[in-house]
Amino acid sequence: MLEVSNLSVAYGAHRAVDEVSLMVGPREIVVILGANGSGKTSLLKAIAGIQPATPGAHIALGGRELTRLRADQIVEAGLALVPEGRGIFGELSVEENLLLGAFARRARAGEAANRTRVLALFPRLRERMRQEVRTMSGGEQQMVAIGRALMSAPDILLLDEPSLGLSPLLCGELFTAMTRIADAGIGVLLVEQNARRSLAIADRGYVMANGRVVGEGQAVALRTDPAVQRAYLGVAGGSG
Amino acid sequence: MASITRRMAVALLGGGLVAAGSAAAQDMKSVKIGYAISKTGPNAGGANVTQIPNYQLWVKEVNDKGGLMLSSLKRRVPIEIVEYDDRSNSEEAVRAFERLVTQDKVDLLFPPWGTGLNLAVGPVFNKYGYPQLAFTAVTDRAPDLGKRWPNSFWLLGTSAQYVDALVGLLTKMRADGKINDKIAMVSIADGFGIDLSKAAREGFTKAGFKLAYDKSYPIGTQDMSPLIGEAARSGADSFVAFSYPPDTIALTDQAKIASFAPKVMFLGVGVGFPLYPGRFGANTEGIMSLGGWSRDNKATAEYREKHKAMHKRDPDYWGSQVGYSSLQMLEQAIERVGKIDRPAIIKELQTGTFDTVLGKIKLRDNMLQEGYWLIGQWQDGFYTGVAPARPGAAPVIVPKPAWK
Amino acid sequence: MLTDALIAGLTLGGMYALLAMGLTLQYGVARIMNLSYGELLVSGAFAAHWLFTVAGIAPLAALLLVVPAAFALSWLIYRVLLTPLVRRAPNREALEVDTILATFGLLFVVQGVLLVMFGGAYYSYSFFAVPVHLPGATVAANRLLALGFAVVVGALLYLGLTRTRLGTAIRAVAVDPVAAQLVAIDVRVAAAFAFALGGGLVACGGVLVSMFLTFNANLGVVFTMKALIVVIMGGVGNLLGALIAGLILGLTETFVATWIDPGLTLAATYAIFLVTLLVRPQGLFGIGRR
Amino acid sequence: MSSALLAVSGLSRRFGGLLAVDDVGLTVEAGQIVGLLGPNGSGKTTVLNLISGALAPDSGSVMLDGTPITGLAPHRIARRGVARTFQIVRVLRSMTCHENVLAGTAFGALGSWGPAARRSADDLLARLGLAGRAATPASALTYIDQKRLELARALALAPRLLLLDEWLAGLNPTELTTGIELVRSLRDEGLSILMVEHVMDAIRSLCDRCTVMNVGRVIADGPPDVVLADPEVVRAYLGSDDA
Amino acid sequence: MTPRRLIVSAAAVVAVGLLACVPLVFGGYGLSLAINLMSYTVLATAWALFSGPTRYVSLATVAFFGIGAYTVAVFGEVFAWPVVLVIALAIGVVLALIVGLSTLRLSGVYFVIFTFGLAELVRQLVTWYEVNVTRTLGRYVFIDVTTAQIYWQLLALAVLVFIAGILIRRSRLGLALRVIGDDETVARHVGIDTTRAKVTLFALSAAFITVTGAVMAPRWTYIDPAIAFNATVSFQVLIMALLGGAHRLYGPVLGVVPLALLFEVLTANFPNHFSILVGAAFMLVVYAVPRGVAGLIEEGRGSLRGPRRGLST
Repeated sequence: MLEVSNLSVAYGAHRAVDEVSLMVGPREIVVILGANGSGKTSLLKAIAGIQPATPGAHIALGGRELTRLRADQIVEAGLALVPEGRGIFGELSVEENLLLGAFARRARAGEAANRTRVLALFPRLRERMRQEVRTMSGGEQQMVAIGRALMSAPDILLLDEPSLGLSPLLCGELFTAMTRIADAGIGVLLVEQNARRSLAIADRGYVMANGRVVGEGQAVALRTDPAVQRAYLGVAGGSG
Repeated sequence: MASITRRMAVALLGGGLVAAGSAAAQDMKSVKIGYAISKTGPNAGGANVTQIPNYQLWVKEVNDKGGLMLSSLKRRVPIEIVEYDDRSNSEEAVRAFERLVTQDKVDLLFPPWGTGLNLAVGPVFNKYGYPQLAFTAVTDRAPDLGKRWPNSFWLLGTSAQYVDALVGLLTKMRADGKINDKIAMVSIADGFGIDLSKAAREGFTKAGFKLAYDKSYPIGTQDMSPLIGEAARSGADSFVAFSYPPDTIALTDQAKIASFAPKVMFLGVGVGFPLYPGRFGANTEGIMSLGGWSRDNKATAEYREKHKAMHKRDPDYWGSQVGYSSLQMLEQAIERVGKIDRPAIIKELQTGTFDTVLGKIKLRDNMLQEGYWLIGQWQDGFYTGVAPARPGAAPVIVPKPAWK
Repeated sequence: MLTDALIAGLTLGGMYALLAMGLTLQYGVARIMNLSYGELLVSGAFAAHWLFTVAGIAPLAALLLVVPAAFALSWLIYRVLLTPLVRRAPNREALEVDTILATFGLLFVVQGVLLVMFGGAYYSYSFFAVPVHLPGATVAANRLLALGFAVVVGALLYLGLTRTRLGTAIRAVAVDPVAAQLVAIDVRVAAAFAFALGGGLVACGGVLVSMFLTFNANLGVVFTMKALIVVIMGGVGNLLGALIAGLILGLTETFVATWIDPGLTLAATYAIFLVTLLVRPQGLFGIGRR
Repeated sequence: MSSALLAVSGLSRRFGGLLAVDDVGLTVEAGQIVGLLGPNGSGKTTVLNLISGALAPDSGSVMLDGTPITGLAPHRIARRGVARTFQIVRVLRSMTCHENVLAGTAFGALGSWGPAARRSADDLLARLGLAGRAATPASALTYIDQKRLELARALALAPRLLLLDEWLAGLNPTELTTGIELVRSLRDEGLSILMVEHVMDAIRSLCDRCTVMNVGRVIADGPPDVVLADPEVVRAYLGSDDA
Repeated sequence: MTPRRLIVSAAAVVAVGLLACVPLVFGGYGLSLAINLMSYTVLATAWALFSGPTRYVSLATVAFFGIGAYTVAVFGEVFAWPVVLVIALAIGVVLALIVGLSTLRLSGVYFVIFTFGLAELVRQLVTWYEVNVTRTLGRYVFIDVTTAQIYWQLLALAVLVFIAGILIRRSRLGLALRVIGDDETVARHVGIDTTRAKVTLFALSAAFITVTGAVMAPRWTYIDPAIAFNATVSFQVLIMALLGGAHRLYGPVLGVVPLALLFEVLTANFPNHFSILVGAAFMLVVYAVPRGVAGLIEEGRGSLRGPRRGLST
């Protein structure tokens, strides 16, 4: 269970994230909706420790305080981030990326099992183990990124716009995979532009604007909320 | 009264200046001597062996006596030193010497290290009329320079002098049937190596030698094996290298490794450095180079002891004694003049005869013409002079003994 | 004559490779463009000289003292001097410029200390300078030893970096330091370790070359430049690349010296380097960045 | 189709062993919006790079209004009236918004300089909703504003053909609506547009025609509703449930 | 002309007038120091003319400087002085064009090392030519140019380099270079002929550097490749320009003056610890003045537009 309270991120005088509180339980998929520049990415980065939060924030994972920890210690504590742009090691092979995913000491014991699980989730990685990641397509890279994060045996997985730039086909596969990840007992915190699809798989959601949480609720409720519909689900509602 | 001649005016002015000068001289507390030298940069290696230790030794000795005896003051005046680092850079050197003259107002200057820098600062010495006793510069222009800048003295002479001596030695060995007429020559691609190899090329050819191998190599060459290999394959009995210290050592090393033992092995700067016998010990036997010492010269031996006592290492066998002698000449010239009168000191240096560790010295055309060794050879742990032929010259050992 | 040149070229190239491996770690992994690199090499050479002439410790035994000391010193340099720069740099280019400037300052400091301690004079001693007769050529044992070290150290490091998790982690830091944190790698420690390892390697090179090269306190820059050329030719961060680039340079130098003109050896080195850069700007085995 | 503004035929480009673009042909008629679709890695961005001159083709030809521009340097192609945006937004970060747009005005087809150029740069900023940001450094803009600025810079070249590489990606539905309107208005002014896009809503509502690529080859070409119903396109790209 | 611009122009004219009087007031060492400051001002400003906006860090400074000096060594006693300068200029520009056309597609550290290699290559080739063809290494330059004349020539060069800088900054070329500095790909796609822009600037910058080398040469009497192609010149220019701030035309001067004076004070007072002190001072500068002196001034004025050291993106 991830609990965040009173989290702010400031760039100079500008507050990108303003006293945000949220929580993610095990097996839960939580989506954060919001316009570009509303602070979603900064929020994830701050939780993962690669962006300093202003003093006063509280981030706890399963009761353990993460606030003062370095990014690598946070991974060790059980929280993994798949950052915007994937953050994979393009010049290393798939195999090496997955190997590094299990660099955390917590991940060593269950490494083999995790690996089996990741390859079951993304079977097409199996045939690409020796390939350099940067030569792979965007969708495959996203699989490597998520797979690598899962190798650290996280309790909570943070995903920043995983569907960005993916074709509709791959996008579908990706959202299916997220459901299966949550089913395996991992809490998923997701930032997505594709509100329709993400609300379809999510349990709960938060809505952010100008760095603040301006709304939250069950995914079902958000889907039918007129304000959310207008802002995030679009009026040109047709689908393929 | 309108007819004061120009000469009179000059005389009056001059008198005034002299009067002002001597008033200052009366309360002269020290003789200020300045120099800028390469403490850092590529020249530092040479400057640190041949030049700086001599400056320090001489200044200490003079000051231990109470200073320079200035008869005009009827007392000894101690020497005060101002030193800078020219960082092996011509522009730095020029500015440092300008600073010494116009800011520090030094009474005398010591020269910097090397041919290039001595030439670079030549105009400054000349403009302000300071004697320049260059003893680490070898240039074919030395005779012209002495005329152009009469205040400058070029004590190591010209490359032709060294080459003539070497050719003389080799010609005699060939006549005695000790070596064949092939020579393998390598030279460093720098002023020193090129000047000498150019002169040598002419000299050898004129004397009927064949240059079986003749190449130059750049400064910073770290591997001498191709050079030594080619020289060995050339079939020459004589190997001549106009090299700098690191290459001299590398060449020796490589020759030893490759078991290349030419009958005559002549190498460049560094053979006379104290680290050379330290490194090669008995293997130095028979190796020839520039410079040289007299085994039976007491003054030299004494100088050597003093140098060793002060610096914990030997002086080098080429420039060091010339350098120390030049300082002795300067000392004697000043004391004969009796005051810091630079034109008079220059005049005395040009014409006087001086008693130095090299023996009695008299300069001709601002150059040291005789009285020092051009070619030396390691013989029994001592780097002894073998040419020119003058009293004390040891017979040359040919062939060079095999490597041990 | 061919084998002669070949073997001479290989030993020279081995020395170049040995000199460059530390830098490829420091620049490729720790992202520090270390201009004071050559000074550390010369310090290693002085240390070996001092230990040999004063304390009578043979250079190979000296390695056991000098390399750990250099490792520790480099670690300290990284943590004290370079970490602030790493921390404040907004991107790789800015860090490159800052570290070039800072290590340029460090270069002068180290050189100055060496000058105060040893003066500007040349130093040289003889150790293991015995001829080894190989078929077709004779080489100095100490040079052969340097080649051997280059090959062994290069191979060990290569295996370590590619076959172990720790090594892969170090390479990951080189590829993307931010992402490396996200897989629980303590980037500060990993970078410091790579930098220090580079320092240890260069000191090892210094000890080995001191057996056959004449050196003084001012010689560092020469080695830095040679190492840089090898590193860039081989591809930044690529150990095997450094080994091969070193050997290519060594062979070029001896071949040019033997068959063309010794006066053109350095020109040939630079020409090959420049041509490599023009044809493959990322180096022989580098991966294009940006 | 000699009347086409852009006519690409037989275009191929190889990277090492990989044939990234394989005998691709497509056309953009004057005043049309053409969508270039396909799975990731199918070679769409490479096609844009080959048209804009960022890469030179191994074979094939690119004709702009009847004149070959194949393999010309990018700046020459830009001056002939082809402007582009980038998949990952690229603004000139250390320069102001005004200077960003001025860079387009100064070196584009018109190549104007001086007060007139400065005025037209300001006009373009205003048009894209960045009126008050002229003196703001581009790096201080939000993502969406950077996308706007990038488009303003491209328009400053006074192009005849505009290449948009996922310009609408990453926008939320509201922003998307605005974006679609903007692109439509550009077409209505006579600009021809070739756009690489994954946002199906945009494709349906904007495109006059679509070209779909897979593994470097064109697999379908025609009006959007026809192409998007093509079984091969559905199999390779859309997937069966685009819920 | 706005009043402010008028005042600045008038101040510039007065400053140049005062600087022109330096040789009349100071002799010997003072003039030497002024020459040092002035030559590095021209070199660093010319360096930043190209490297500032494009962010290509060049270490080829001494290649051009040395060529200038060597041209004087070869032709100094053959032709009249202005002719010699023109020859030097021509050689410098031709080399810059060749180098520029072949190398400007390299980026980052690769360009840095390439340019360093270039300087060494030129030096090695000149050496080899002299050794094997002319068979003399080291040439004597006895030209009747007084120190004051050298100073005035440098001052004229400094004025020219500043005028060139101002004109470029206001021109389309100036904008092109800044675009290139930010993002070269974008530059190409907005219609900038990046190669031409870079090569033009590189050649212009090289022209100033070459002529500076030629003007300085008569000060040394004797020139050999080691003297003419002394790599420390390249480093010193780089450091001075970066310390001052290469993103501003006036930036490099702000680095030249304090650093040259610092070197002078240290070398005069601590000849045996010069290296240590210079190195320490240097590192202090890196840590304490991260955006160059020009950056400090901008901070003082409250504007933060310049990038760090004018080189980072």
